[in-house]
Amino acid sequence: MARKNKARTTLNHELLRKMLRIRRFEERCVELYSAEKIRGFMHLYIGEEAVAAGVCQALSPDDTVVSTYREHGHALVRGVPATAIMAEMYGKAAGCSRGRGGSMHIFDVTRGFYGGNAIVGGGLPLAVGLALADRFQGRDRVTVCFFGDGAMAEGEFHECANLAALWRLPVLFACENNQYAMGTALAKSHAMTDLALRAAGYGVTAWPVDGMDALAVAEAAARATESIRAGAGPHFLELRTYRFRAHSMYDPERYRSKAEVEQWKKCDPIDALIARMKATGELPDDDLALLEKEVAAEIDQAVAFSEQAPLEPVEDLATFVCSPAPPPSGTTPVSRAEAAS
Amino acid sequence: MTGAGPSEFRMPSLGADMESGTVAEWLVQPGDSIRKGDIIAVIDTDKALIEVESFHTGVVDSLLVSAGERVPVGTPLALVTTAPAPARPSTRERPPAPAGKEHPRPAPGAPEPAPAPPSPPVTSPIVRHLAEQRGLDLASVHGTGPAGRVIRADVERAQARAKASPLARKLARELGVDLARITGTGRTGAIRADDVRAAAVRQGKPREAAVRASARPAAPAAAERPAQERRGEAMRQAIAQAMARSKREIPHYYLATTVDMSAALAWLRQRNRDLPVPQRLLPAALLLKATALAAKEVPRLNGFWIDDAFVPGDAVHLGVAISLKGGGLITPALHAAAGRELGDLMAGLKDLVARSRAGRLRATEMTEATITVTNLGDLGVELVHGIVHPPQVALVGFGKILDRPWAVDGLLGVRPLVTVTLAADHRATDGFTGARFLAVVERLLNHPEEL
Amino acid sequence: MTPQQARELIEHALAQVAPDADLATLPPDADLRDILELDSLDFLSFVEALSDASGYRIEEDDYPAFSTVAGGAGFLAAHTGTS
Amino acid sequence: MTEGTTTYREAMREAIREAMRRDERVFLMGEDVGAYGGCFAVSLGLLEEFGPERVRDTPLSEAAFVGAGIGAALGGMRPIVEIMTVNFSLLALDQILNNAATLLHMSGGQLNVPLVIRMTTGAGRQLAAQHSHSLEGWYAHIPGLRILAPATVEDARGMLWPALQDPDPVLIFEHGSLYNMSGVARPGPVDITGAALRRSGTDISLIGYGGTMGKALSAADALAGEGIEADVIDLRVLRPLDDATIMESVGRTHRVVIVDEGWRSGSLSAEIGARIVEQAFYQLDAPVARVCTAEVPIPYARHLEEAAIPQVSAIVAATREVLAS
Repeated sequence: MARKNKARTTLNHELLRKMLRIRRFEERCVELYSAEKIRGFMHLYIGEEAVAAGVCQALSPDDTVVSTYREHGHALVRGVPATAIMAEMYGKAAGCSRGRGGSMHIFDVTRGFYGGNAIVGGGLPLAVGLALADRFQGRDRVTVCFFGDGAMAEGEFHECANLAALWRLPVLFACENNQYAMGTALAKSHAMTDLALRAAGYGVTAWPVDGMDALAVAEAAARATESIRAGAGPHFLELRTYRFRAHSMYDPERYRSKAEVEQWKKCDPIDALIARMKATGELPDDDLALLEKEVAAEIDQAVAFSEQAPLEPVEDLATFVCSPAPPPSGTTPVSRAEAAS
Repeated sequence: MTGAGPSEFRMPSLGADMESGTVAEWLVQPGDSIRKGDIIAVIDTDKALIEVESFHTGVVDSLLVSAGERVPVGTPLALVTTAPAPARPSTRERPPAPAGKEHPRPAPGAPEPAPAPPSPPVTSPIVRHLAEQRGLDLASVHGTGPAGRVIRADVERAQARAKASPLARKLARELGVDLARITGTGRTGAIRADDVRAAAVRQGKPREAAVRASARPAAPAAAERPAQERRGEAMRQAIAQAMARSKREIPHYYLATTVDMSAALAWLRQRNRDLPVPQRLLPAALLLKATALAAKEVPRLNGFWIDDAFVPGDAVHLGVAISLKGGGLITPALHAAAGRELGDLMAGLKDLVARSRAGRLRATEMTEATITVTNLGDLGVELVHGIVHPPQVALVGFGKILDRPWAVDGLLGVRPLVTVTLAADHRATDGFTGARFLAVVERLLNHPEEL
Repeated sequence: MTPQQARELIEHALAQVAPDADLATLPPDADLRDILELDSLDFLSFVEALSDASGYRIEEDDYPAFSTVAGGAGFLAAHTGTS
Repeated sequence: MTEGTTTYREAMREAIREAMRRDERVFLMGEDVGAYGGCFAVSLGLLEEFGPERVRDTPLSEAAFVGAGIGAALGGMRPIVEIMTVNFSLLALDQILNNAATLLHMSGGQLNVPLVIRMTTGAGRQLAAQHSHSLEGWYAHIPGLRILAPATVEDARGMLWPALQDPDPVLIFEHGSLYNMSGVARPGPVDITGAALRRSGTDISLIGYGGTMGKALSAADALAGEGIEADVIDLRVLRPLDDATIMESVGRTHRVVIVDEGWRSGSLSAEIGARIVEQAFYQLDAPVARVCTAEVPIPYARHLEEAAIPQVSAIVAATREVLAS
């Protein structure tokens, strides 16, 4: 009977599975961080899962993603194996970045996942450049760049919005407006808090979306990517969302009240979707249990894998600083320098 | 007190081929006052037991290498405090005495809070005393002890270090030159590489000495063989190296002249008759003196060929080839031979030979010859074709003094004759210079009263 | 002195200049300079030691007599009073 | 200009032209590289030949277009990004340091950034404090980058192609005083891994690069008149430094003067001096000397500017000082 249920997959099912994987994965991350298995900065996405799930629902496997330091969710839904992400956070050689990146620098070039950028706004120019390369090479591809509301204050956003619009590049600016740039509320750092409107000022098609509603996000992203593929240039989605947990593991959350968090938790995207699916009969209890079981198994396996995975040998410390292949050498000039004239 | 700092007494290089040596015997103990020139240790090189002298006046502070230990050239063997030697017992007690007890020496009138000033830098009384003794401001000394404490070694290091370039230091180590004995020509008195090379030249050490020595393959394991045998082999190696280099690098020319020794021998016989037996002169003394004076008169043959240039010797130090009873040959120097009385020279020769054979030569004698004399006459040899000892440029050979038919004023007579030969480096001089030299030797031997 | 006393003096002096030599087996008529490899300095030392020990000043002109042990012993015995 | 010779500017232009002809993936991007012909006229005429897609004018947004260059390199292109002058590169420092130099390592070897960034550097043209920096030494501090400083027409002509073949980011620093210099530039790549000995001597090693090379050689000429023969090393590659060539020279001369248009404190010359001490301490017969730019923002007035930056006379004086010390 379970088999039969599993086969009945709808868009809602896919979104739910994506969000649950992120949620359960990160919950395990908290546990592992507390057990000192994971170190460094770790930023959790819990509460914002609808954004990653919805936006990526609109992408084809060829499309590329540039992300931020809060990127576990993006990586998971773009197909980066949970084992590779977890092992990376364990600092193991089997991690997707061979233990050199950690939580903030998840990369998987085979899945078009270009990281994991821990400089606020730093990934935006890369997305523009990737889109430029697609233009040059005639590839029908969309590059999604995730960034937060904080990045909207950086110069790089404004330079990149202008450049992408100027060159009509196939970029989707996915602004995850979770209301806080670390601990600074949006209104405290932006004079004009309507982010979509500001993006529109650069000639970028832009609109706000309820980022706690996975289906709404998916629909908006589908519309935007379709338009981008049609040659309309860059699009901007302001995805209004909220992170339920602290900014990072070191954050005492002095900047917001518990009441505010509780208020937002009432809009939990996963709960909301489950409630809707149950209401429509789309999600029998058995299906949800099965889904949870599958997700737990995937995470258990990732943890087990990471636990036993070997460390990168210290002798290999300096690999991947420069490419192993020496640059092709030409003749060595020995001639006397010409006198400056 | 404004005395100079402590000096390291180092394993000297007693010849170009020496890489290491063994301290055979210490002739001083810590606390002994010594003067510059005092023999303070006996070093066993591969060639001989050599007495080495101190280059400093002061007090032996500590012996760093014990007798029987073999160490590389340049290794500090002892520390000598070169402050004016204070009157004190020759054996210094050195217990970890409580502050102020052992050395009750506050500066006169200085309101120094006794016994231990609490102000930094923190250090022990012994170290404070040492610093005072050497006129060092402790505050200027970098401490390497726990919590930055200034320890004894810091004080010693603070002044033991000459101002020298790294290259100069390396060269000095390789050439066995003591930096403390060199005056630097750098603008602020720094010792530079050329200063070390020049000093090495003064000591008769070729520039490439260290390079050659280190390039030489290691001798076979020698531990179980008698020291005498090892020394003999090592000496053979050293002679082989030096002579092969000479033949390889030095374009020799050879000159010979036969000298009538009748006047010299008659003069000698007369003189010896009037002298006590112990002061009796041998003909060799005359030959050496004549050689020394000739070298002084023709200075182009007295010195060294270094880096494609002739460097004159600062005086005539005659290297005297002395065969050792057990085989082998060394050529220690008779210092400043040109200026010495015949009797003094004779005594010097006897002393040198005796000490050579007893293995008790001094470092400077092993290294400072400016021209070499070899006299094989005792063995009946008539003519010596020598090989110049690099970096010297001339070697004078004497054969046996033999009665031979000799034409004098058109008449044949029997005269005692000696054949004097000169082997010389054609890079430094030409035959003309060599001929002048031999002519001077002949003239002097014909007028022994001038000797 | 007797030739025997002179001989002992000579052997004693030789022992100083050639400490390694086995003087007991030395033939009395062997050339000392050859067999003991004495050079002129050694010989001078030998003469010095002998002059000192015997109280007789050996002149250079006397040296030929001292080329052998026997010759030297005879010379000294002849030139010193027999007591 | 005589027959067969060309200028540094033309050599650089020819190198870009050749690269764009040989490889479709190569494009030039920067402020006013197109219609204007480049701030220093390096790209003059290239727009006409290759069109606005491949000779791409950008808005004044260094972070965006340098970062876009990095992204395009990730996307399979071989971009040449021109930054007008080194001072403007600071606006893109985030992209150069945090992305170009780190992506390969941070991704565990997944992401190569085959990007070339060219920029003008140096003082000497009365451009005052904001257009006269020599910050190549800063960039040479960063692992993951290759830093080139062509000092000759030949290097201006030959370094670009091998730089584009390098799978990692390469920064080329062109000293502004060199563009009009003429010389012979044979076509074909040159080595971009090592230093070059521009003159051979026995008494002193003069080490310089880029804009100081001509001065070092002039100083060597002047010193030769005094009987002092200088080894003159053109570093060419500021990262990774060619230690071997430096140490070989120091091993022969035992004395060093480093000429660096950067400010003395924390400069490339300091790094070289430290390496000499680390690797050739016992070859030194005198302290390592440096001729650097005075620690002032570069002033406008000619006499002040001249006083601020390394000059031939200062190199000669420093050499004499080293030989005397």
